[in-house]
Amino acid sequence: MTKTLIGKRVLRNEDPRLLTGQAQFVDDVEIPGLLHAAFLRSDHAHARLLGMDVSAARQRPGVVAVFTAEDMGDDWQPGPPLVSPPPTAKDVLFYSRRQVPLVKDKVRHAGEAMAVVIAESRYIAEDAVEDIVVDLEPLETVVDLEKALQPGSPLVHDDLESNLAAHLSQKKGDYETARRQADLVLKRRIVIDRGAAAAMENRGIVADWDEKSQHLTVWDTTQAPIPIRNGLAARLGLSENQVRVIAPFIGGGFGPKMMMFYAEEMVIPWAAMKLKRPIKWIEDRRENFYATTQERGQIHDVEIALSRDGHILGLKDVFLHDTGAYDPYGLTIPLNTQCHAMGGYDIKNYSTDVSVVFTNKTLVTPVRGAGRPQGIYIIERLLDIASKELGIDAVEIRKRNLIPADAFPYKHGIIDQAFSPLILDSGNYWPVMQKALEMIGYEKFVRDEQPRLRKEGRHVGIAITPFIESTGVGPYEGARVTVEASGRIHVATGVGTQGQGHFTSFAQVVAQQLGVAVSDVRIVSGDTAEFHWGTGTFASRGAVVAGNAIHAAASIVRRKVLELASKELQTPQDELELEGGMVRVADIPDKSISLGELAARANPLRGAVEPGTEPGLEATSYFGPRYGATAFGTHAMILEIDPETMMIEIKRYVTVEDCGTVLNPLILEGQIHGGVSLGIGNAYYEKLHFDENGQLLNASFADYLIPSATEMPRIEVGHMETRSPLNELGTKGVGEAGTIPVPALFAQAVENALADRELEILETPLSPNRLYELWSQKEAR
Amino acid sequence: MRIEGQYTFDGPREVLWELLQDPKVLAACLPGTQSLRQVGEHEYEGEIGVRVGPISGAFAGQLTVTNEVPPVSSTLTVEGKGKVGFLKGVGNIDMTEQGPGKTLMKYTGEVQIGGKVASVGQRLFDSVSRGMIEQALGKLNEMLKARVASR
Amino acid sequence: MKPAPFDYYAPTTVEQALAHLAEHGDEAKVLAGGQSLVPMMNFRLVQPSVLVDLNPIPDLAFIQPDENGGLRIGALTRHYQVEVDPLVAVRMPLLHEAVPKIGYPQIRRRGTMGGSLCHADPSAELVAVSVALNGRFRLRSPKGERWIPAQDFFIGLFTTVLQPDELLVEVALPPLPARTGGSFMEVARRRHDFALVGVAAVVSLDGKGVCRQVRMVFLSAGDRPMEARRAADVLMGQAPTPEAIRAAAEIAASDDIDPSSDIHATAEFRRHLAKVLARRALDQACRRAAEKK
Amino acid sequence: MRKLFDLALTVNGTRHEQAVEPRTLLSDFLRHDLGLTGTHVGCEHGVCGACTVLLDGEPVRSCLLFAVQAHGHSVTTVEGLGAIDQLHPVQEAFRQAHGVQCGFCTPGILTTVVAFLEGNPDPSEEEIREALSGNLCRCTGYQHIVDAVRLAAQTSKTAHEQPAR
Repeated sequence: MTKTLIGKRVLRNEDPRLLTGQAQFVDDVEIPGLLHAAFLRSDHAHARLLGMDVSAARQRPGVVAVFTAEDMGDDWQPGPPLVSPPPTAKDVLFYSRRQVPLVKDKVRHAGEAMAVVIAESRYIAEDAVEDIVVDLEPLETVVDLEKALQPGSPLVHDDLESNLAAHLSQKKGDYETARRQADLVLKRRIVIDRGAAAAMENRGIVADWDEKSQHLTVWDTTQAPIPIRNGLAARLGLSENQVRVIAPFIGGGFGPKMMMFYAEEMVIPWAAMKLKRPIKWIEDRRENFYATTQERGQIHDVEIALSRDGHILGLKDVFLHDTGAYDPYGLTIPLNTQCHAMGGYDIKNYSTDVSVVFTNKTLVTPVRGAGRPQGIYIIERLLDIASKELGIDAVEIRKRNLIPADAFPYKHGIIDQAFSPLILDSGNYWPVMQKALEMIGYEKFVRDEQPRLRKEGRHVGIAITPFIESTGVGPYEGARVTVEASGRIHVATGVGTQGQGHFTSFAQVVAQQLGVAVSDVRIVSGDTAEFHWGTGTFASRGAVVAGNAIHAAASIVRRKVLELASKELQTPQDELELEGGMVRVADIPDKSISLGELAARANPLRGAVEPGTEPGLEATSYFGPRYGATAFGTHAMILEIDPETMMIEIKRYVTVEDCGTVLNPLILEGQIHGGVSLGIGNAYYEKLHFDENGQLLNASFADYLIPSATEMPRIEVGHMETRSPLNELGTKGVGEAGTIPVPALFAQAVENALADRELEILETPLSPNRLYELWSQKEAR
Repeated sequence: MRIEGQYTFDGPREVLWELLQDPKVLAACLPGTQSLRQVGEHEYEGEIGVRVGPISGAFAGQLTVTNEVPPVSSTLTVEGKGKVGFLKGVGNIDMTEQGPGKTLMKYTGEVQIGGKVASVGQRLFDSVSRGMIEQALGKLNEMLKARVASR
Repeated sequence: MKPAPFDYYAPTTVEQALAHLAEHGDEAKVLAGGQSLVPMMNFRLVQPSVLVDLNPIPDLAFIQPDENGGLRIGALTRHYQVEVDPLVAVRMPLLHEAVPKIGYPQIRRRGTMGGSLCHADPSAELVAVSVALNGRFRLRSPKGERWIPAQDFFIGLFTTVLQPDELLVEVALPPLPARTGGSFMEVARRRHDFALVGVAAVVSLDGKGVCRQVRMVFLSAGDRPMEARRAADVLMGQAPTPEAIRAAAEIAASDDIDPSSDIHATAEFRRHLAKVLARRALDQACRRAAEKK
Repeated sequence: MRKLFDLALTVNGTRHEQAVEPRTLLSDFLRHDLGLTGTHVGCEHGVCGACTVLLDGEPVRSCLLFAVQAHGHSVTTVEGLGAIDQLHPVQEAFRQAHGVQCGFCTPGILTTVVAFLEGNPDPSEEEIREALSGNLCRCTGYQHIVDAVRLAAQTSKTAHEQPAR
């Protein structure tokens, strides 16, 4: 094998285009005769649609068409169920109600699309939207999760008996017995609120129907071009081969761009075929706050049973999960929460029960973290309270409960988001936590610095939070690797890319096998014309699932290269090496042949290719993991609070990740930094404020607070490597790892900093105002 | 959003009550309202023009007066919708005499704002609604004083 | 998010600008830096049918020393120019301290002093600072011109005494007495967000270290810049002892402001912050004043 | 439709003359009329900074400017900084330090940084973060961007580079 490229800080292939404004994003697509769309969206969160007068809009100069639900006729169909309920789980209740292209009977969340205007320009389209007169009869709204389930609550879906969207219980061991044996039982209510993914690029879609070739091309800001292609073909009565979906450069995904089908994804291609004109719709930032999915809202009533020495005997969690107005994404998020509420701890008795609730709010689907931060938040909060109650150091109580290295693979006996048994494939947890402790100087800080600073009247706090991340779930991804006559390598895969550097990390995997320069490997992802099969980029699975498919395909191509080269060079394969784009005989430098030459010979114009062999140096391969690979990590933080203003400054931030084999540490660090920044947003800055009428009160970047460069601390990243036995490369996902533990970590640090006030924080996100309230309430008591 | 407050008028309660029965008076008090058409016994319609500095929205408005207990209390419901969104306000007013020629009005209510203004203008609601109420009651007091003077 | 249609005028003299305003009256909006107006137009919360763009007028952007030691600043002077101007740093340290807290760097490159003042956002740094520094505004209209003291200029939320046919052309900041110190402080969620509460304090001491002039103005604490007169009275004629300052801060927070609640802070929290900031700002202003010989 | 305005301006050194509707935002004019799609639009209310361009060398939000306001002025977009085969030193630094992930916010950050380093060739980390505070990035947590700006400052110092304009 040639010198290893895996694990090198290779610069990214995609950067020159991105840095010079030459990379194509969806809004960059220009087509002659392109029309522009704007949607009329509901001001009300819950209202009956009595009528709409679009005549004035239709008459406005420059307007080509205005469509309502009625105009779609039989083509009006709700979106497909994205993820069906788990077949393997017992007595699971699930009521599937999917989002609609345009409101027909009633509006179920503010900002739901009611009509679309197609015009010569976006400006004119927006003028025309203001011309439309809508007759809405406002209805009582469903916003609060608990009220939503009370009898007599207004219904989001009139045909259901209640707002219960799903119910699922899972059990491991016997919690009740464990509880009876416990020395300490803690019961708390923990409330987690909603945030937005807020990718810098809003969603967008361009649809171009070519009447002559009967072919539809769609550029879409999606994380899943292939399922979109398949779904569009089915919806529009076309063959999958008549539809090409391209997910070009995407300005950040973070989950919501995995959601299928958004109303606009259903309407725009349909309208393009109807009008036989290309149409572009680009979501604006305000729309993004209503029309793009969100996540995190849950209320947990959770109970933990411990022994005097701090061992967790059992955990019981009963929680509500807000799915918004529809539930196309099934139980993915609550399942993740259930699987992560045990953290990386050896918990023998566990009972978890979720009720998923419909509300008059924007749809909920995974946002970077996807239910995991909630799970980690509750277990870590409980352990912090327990450590105080039992007088056991916060680190020590965690150490005592971590799953020991010899216990892997560790079977939890409940099912995960992919409906396969939750098995933690591999890990070595304590050393990871230890490294984080060393990096942040935990002992010294607690022993010397903190007491000294507290004497000075300063409020500094430290926190440390271990966590797991289930990653790299199935079903599968595939890839095709081709050696071209130029000697360059072409790789096609189905997953889209949203900034993860796939064009580089995947290229490294291929270059490693074929002994070429990373820059000579061209990755094409997210174009259904290049690769037919696949699902998408989600659940931190790109590097794991697609990465290993590419690795497998590249290995086959390597074998083909060696077979052919050994013939051409009349040398046994084991004497050949692949280096610098050449196949060489180990110790005879001039006895060599280039990959390009071999590729040409493998695809002759004359002569015969031996029966049973394939032309070219190409292979297609697929990879589907038996179950997800579980990564582990630990974050640590030191922060200071101004106890008068409740303003917070993060002084130190440390992460140690064990995500198996590291393909490219540069890219890995970038993923972690970004994850942490979203996590810090979730912990302290980012909250979607819905009022009691389902009105979103902060649908702008002026009021929805994303951390900026002045809020973010420097992040020190450490690595450990425990290869996953589940795949050749030994990789585990890391895309969401940075986000998952942060709210828990932050709450722990705040409590520690305000130790003198003995706050107990049972919610996230926090804010200066909220901390002041919590403190005032405590004072009042 | 909850609103609560009180205002002392310079006039007797009966006269104040009398004024509140007059759509012209109500129109004059509602900021930016030119006129109100009476559409039912206690129902009025008109254009309410809310203006906050550069931000101005025309709302097709409706005013309903219910559970009247002359000359003590009643419930005013204002509803309006326009391009920038919608607003709905329900307010209970309760008037007690405060010695000769003084009337104390206590008001409590809910203001609901929706649509564009709600989604990007939230930081202004509180002061805007308080400002508008102050403005309306101030105007009403002016007219009350005028009416008293004209007697 | 695209603005509604409007007619655009780009006058190159104040006279032309005034003529356009006279012609279109209420229908017209003046476009200066546009950093507050254009977002509202993009949201279509504001839909003027006419925009009169002042940017092509050359002689509205200037920072000039005033023979008596004050400053004259043209309405179209960009925040960034004020931020980096050495004269401002020397003569109006409070202004120098406040300006970097306005918006983001790119906003300060474009936003103007006159625009910010006329927008009259009670959360705006310059609005509070102009009152704290006893600024006077020169307004021009076809009828002529008038000078208005800053504290009389702001009459409500986004509302000033400016008439539809009037333009703010210049701000005059009078010289500060000897032994005067200032302090500008604010608390914001992210460094450049609207302040939850902010305060601009100016204190002048006499030879004995007694407060002879105290001006403290809050931002985000009411529907306009809130001048803490009662608090000032507490300190006037007093030596600024910690107790006196604490007492003044208490009064300011309880009696001098009228904050409202929003999703970022309740009125109660704003009062609390106002008390904290008032104490800190007065303390710093007094120390700075005392340092001046 | 309102009266069109005869706009004449220079973009990346090239003069353009075109009649535009007064309400056309500069960001839309650059992207859709001139096809310079490197300038990205992330919020259209002046917060995210993705649309930052240089107007006569000053970093400004192109979503808060009407194209007509650039009349007689000169605009520099990301396309005017460097080319794929000849990156501007700041662009090169961003590549070296992995200051870009999805790349959507990047053009606005590059234009901001180019202007910033001209005024402050040797900034501290605090100054760099302050200078970046008007540009939101959701991918990087800013750390590699800050490192990239540092690196750019160093390389410019050593190579006595003047950032292009």
